[in-house]
Amino acid sequence: MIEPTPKQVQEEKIYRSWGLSDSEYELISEKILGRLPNYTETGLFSVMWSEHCSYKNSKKVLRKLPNDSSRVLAGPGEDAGIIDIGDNQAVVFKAESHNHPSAVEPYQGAATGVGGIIRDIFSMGATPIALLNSLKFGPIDNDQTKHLVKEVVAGIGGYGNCIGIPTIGGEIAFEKCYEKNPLVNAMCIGLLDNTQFKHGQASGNDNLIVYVGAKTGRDGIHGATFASDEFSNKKKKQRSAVQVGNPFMEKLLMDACVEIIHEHSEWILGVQDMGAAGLVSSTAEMASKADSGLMLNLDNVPQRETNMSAYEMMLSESQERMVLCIKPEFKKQVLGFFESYNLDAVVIGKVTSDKQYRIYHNDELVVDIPVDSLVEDVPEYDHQGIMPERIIESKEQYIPEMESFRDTWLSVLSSPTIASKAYLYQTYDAQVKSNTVVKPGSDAGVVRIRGTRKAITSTNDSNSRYVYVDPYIGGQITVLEAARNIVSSGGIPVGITDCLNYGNPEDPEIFWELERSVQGIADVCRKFDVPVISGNVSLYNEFNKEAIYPSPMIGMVGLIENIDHITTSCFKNSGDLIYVLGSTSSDFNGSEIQNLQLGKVEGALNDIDLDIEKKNQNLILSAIKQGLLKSCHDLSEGGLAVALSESAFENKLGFNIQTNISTVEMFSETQSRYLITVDSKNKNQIESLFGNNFECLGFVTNDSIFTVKARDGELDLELNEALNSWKEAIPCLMK
Amino acid sequence: MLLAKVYVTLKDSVVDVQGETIKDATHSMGYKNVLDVRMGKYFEIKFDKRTDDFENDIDSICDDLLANPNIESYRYEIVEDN
Amino acid sequence: MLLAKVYVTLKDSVVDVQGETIKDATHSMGYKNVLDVRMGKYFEIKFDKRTDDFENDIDSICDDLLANPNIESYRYEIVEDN
Amino acid sequence: MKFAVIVFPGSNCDMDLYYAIKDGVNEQVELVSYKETSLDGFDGILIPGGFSYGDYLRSGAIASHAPIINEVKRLAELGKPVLGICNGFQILTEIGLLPGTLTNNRQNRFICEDVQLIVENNQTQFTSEYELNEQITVPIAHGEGRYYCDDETLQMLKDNHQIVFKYTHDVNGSIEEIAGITNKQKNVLGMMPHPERAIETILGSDDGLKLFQSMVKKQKDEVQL
Ligand SMILES: Nc1ncnc2c1ncn2[C@@H]1O[C@H](COP(=O)(O)OP(=O)(O)O)[C@@H](O)[C@H]1O
Ligand SMILES: [Mg+2]
Repeated sequence: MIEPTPKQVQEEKIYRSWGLSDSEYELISEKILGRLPNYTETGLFSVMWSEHCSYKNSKKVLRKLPNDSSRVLAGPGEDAGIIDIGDNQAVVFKAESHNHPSAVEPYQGAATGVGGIIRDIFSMGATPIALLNSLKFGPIDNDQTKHLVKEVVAGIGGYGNCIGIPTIGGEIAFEKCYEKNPLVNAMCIGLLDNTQFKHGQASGNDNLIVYVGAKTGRDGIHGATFASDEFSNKKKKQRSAVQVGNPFMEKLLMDACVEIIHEHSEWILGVQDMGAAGLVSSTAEMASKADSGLMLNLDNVPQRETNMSAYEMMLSESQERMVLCIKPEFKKQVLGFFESYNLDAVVIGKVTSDKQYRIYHNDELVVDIPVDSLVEDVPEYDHQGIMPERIIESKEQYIPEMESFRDTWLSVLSSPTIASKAYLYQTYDAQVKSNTVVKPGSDAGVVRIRGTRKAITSTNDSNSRYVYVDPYIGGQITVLEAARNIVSSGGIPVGITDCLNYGNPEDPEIFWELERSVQGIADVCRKFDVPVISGNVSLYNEFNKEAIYPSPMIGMVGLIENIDHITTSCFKNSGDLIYVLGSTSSDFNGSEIQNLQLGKVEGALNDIDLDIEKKNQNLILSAIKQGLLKSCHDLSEGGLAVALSESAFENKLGFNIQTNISTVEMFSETQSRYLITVDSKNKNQIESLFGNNFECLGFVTNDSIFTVKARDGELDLELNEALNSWKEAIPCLMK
Repeated sequence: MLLAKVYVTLKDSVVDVQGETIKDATHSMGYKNVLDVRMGKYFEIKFDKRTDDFENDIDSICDDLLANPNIESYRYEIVEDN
Repeated sequence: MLLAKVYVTLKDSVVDVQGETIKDATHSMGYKNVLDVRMGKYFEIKFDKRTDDFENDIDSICDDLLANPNIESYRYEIVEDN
Repeated sequence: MKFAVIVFPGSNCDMDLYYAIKDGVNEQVELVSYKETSLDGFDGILIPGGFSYGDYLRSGAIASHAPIINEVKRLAELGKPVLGICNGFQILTEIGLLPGTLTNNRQNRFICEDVQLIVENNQTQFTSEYELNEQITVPIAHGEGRYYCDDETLQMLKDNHQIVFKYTHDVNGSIEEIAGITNKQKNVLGMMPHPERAIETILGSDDGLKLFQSMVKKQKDEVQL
């Protein structure tokens, strides 16, 4: 192929198909370069200035999020954020979305999503200790969705299991709006044993740039180069740009990178993974952060395919590749080190002092632009939001119809959002490394830190129904729900990573959703002093102009100071007293039962009293620290009915309760509530701690029966019948 | 009875992570003249009898089930098998 | 250059879990005339040149690496490939 | 007693085993690379779980050509204890130290869960601390754990009491619910469940501990003789 000339790029407006607007192109050619960029340069600008790399549409909104606290060692800007957990240890975590790749090729899309987020963690020198994921699909009522679910789950497991990092938690939801646009968000947590970490920087004149890992192919290049034949005959096309993950190679890469950063820190100045926009994004960012320039020679890049152009090599998203900046005197040692791991490592360039980004290919200078133009000069867009018409500001609550208390109870349990996801998450190795104390199935996953009394707890949460009906309060709830899960397991929330999944931000209504929900998230984070230290934005999640629900996903990490505090959601012994902390009112807008009965969610949400929320979190933590709680489960979707059932299932214990709450209110989703059990001998102690904001419901039984006397109705339900509805729903749909 | 022999292979442009690992293994076993290994799948499907749209049926089975059209291509032969 | 095409199949006596799953899937897709599906592996190995003991080498690669003699058998063809 | 944990590229339960020995039974343990050719000085060989070489081609297949394998075979022939867990079991069948094969689970997917095992034979150096028919809780985490062998082999396993652990129910389609077997001499044990993940109650179970205690006891008894 003969590359178009700079003139052709301009005249035929080739840049448009790569996502650059006319005004952006003009800015580049007239203001930044003072000449027309050539084909390759235009390609570099187009990816570096994409939303994915530059956040040009969301930066302003992201600034709302607080990113500092006394524990933060590094916030957004690095591959991942870092939180101090004491004793010279820190945790590093980040979440990443892989929605579009997973829609196109579900297995590999999900697998490479996991692979990518793991690289972000070990590139900081941290040892990955846990994975989580948040998945959203359409309802499982057709073969296509079944296939998507099966392949995405297999891809996540395939990668995580093979590389040997336990998957300790996550969430899976089903909603019509995700049918053609599934969400696949993955999160990784790493442990830094020494708070000395490696910045992703390329500094110091003449220091060397080393490429490590898999060879470069034409993977993931969706530019104009072969776009035409790509979409013409989908099934029979002979070329494919799909990235394929190689967890085996990543395991070698991970072990090698962690070891070299720990043992030979004097050899290296910076480490960065090659993620989206591969070589260009990793190297340009490394140089820009260090205020340096860079010279690369593409002829040295290990290549899997023949005749690759500079454009293709720079933009390739081949997986399992890293870039290091090293001191020249250690070149031999570094290359030898990676060779002992059977990994390709070659010098592909060096750091320069003039802040230019220069690329040579076939002995020709093919790119010569200021480094900062790629990273710093991206225009920022300020969109104006408009409140969508569907938003009903009335806080009047939907009141469920209930013919049969029992049937409603069972149908809520078997609703896919509520039903057990074990059939799916059981395909993830949750225990490898032998540190997992709480596996998927409780409120939050927990891994202990070997050699200490500490443990880390984490959860992924998003309830896009709430965000859809009321972005601001919905945003608040997303953070609060995550925090309740952390607190229930015995942890103090210490930090957040997020994936902000929305539709097209150029649509003012969608921008409004984005702005309002992030405001809600930010306000809660400030109030609770929980910083957002990393994250990811995924916009344009639409199919045929139908956007997904606004879906911010919160990945929260908590610190458990003493493993004795680890608490799980399941009932432990018959005779234990059951309490609900927090009061219940009619909160049905956006709820599971509203969705079940109306087939949709609507109506504004009641305001949340953040002081009560905070107070209840503190009460739970203090009860846990005093050793008073046998179990603790936050109340979320499906309300008290679901929480009671879930707590009963694991150990097959029944319960006998009597309450002032009405039968419909058993399904109300009032915030800030917890279901706890307590040894009866601690009755007085817990009640005096809780003050007046609780109800003692009854006790745990060993007769496998759910007995409920509500204000206006009763229930006697066999545990096994309830268990079946809850446990078999997903396997049944997947058949 | 009919037997369809289906060969599913990765498209050339797709990295074959298994093939590469196998190639490395052959080298460490001493077979240095191995230049490349590609790994695919091979299916033998027995059919009762020829249907009206037989080749079409096989194409659909391949497209929807045996091969992942995003990264793989396939070919097949049909032989009588009695 | 030489190309060896290697076919590895499960012995008849061994249950083919994946084959059965695929057979069930073809039935639920409506292809009721599928009697049996067996899944095997297919390799394309490129060699630099013919060595003295060429067929012997390929046999060893198959016996020692590509096939598990407990449950699988193999066959191959060699073609010139230039 | 001094144990070697063999580390292949892609092994990922090596540290779990390391800690099971070091902290679980307080014995000496070293990680030994697949590239080594000597295991002199070790009293027991442990082959960990994971995905050696990504489990590409077939689980255990590529690892069976690693330099260390000859030495593993040599020590096994000398009667030293060799324990392979999960991928380790798959490797032991691939190198012919144990009969049979591990193939895809009946469900055709990976399964991670706690399972119940029955100790079928407590007269081995790996199980002497268990009661006969004792029921223990040990996690599994595998996609290819369905044990298969031909009828003749099965009969031989039974006649020689080589079946050491069985699942209490059909977990993955294994013949006769087999979860772990030894060789004829009973110094090589392969099992799919992970005893090294069950050595502390905080992790859910410590039922795996007795397996390592049995190995240590056997060696101490021998030293005393
Ligand atoms: N994709 C997944 N991966 C791992 N674990 C999951 C996944 N989806 C759900 N789970 C687990 O199932 C349990 C219930 O999930 P969920 O109902 O979302 O919890 P909650 O409402 O408390 O946030 C949790 O322990 C969660 O970690
Ligand atoms: Mg919860």
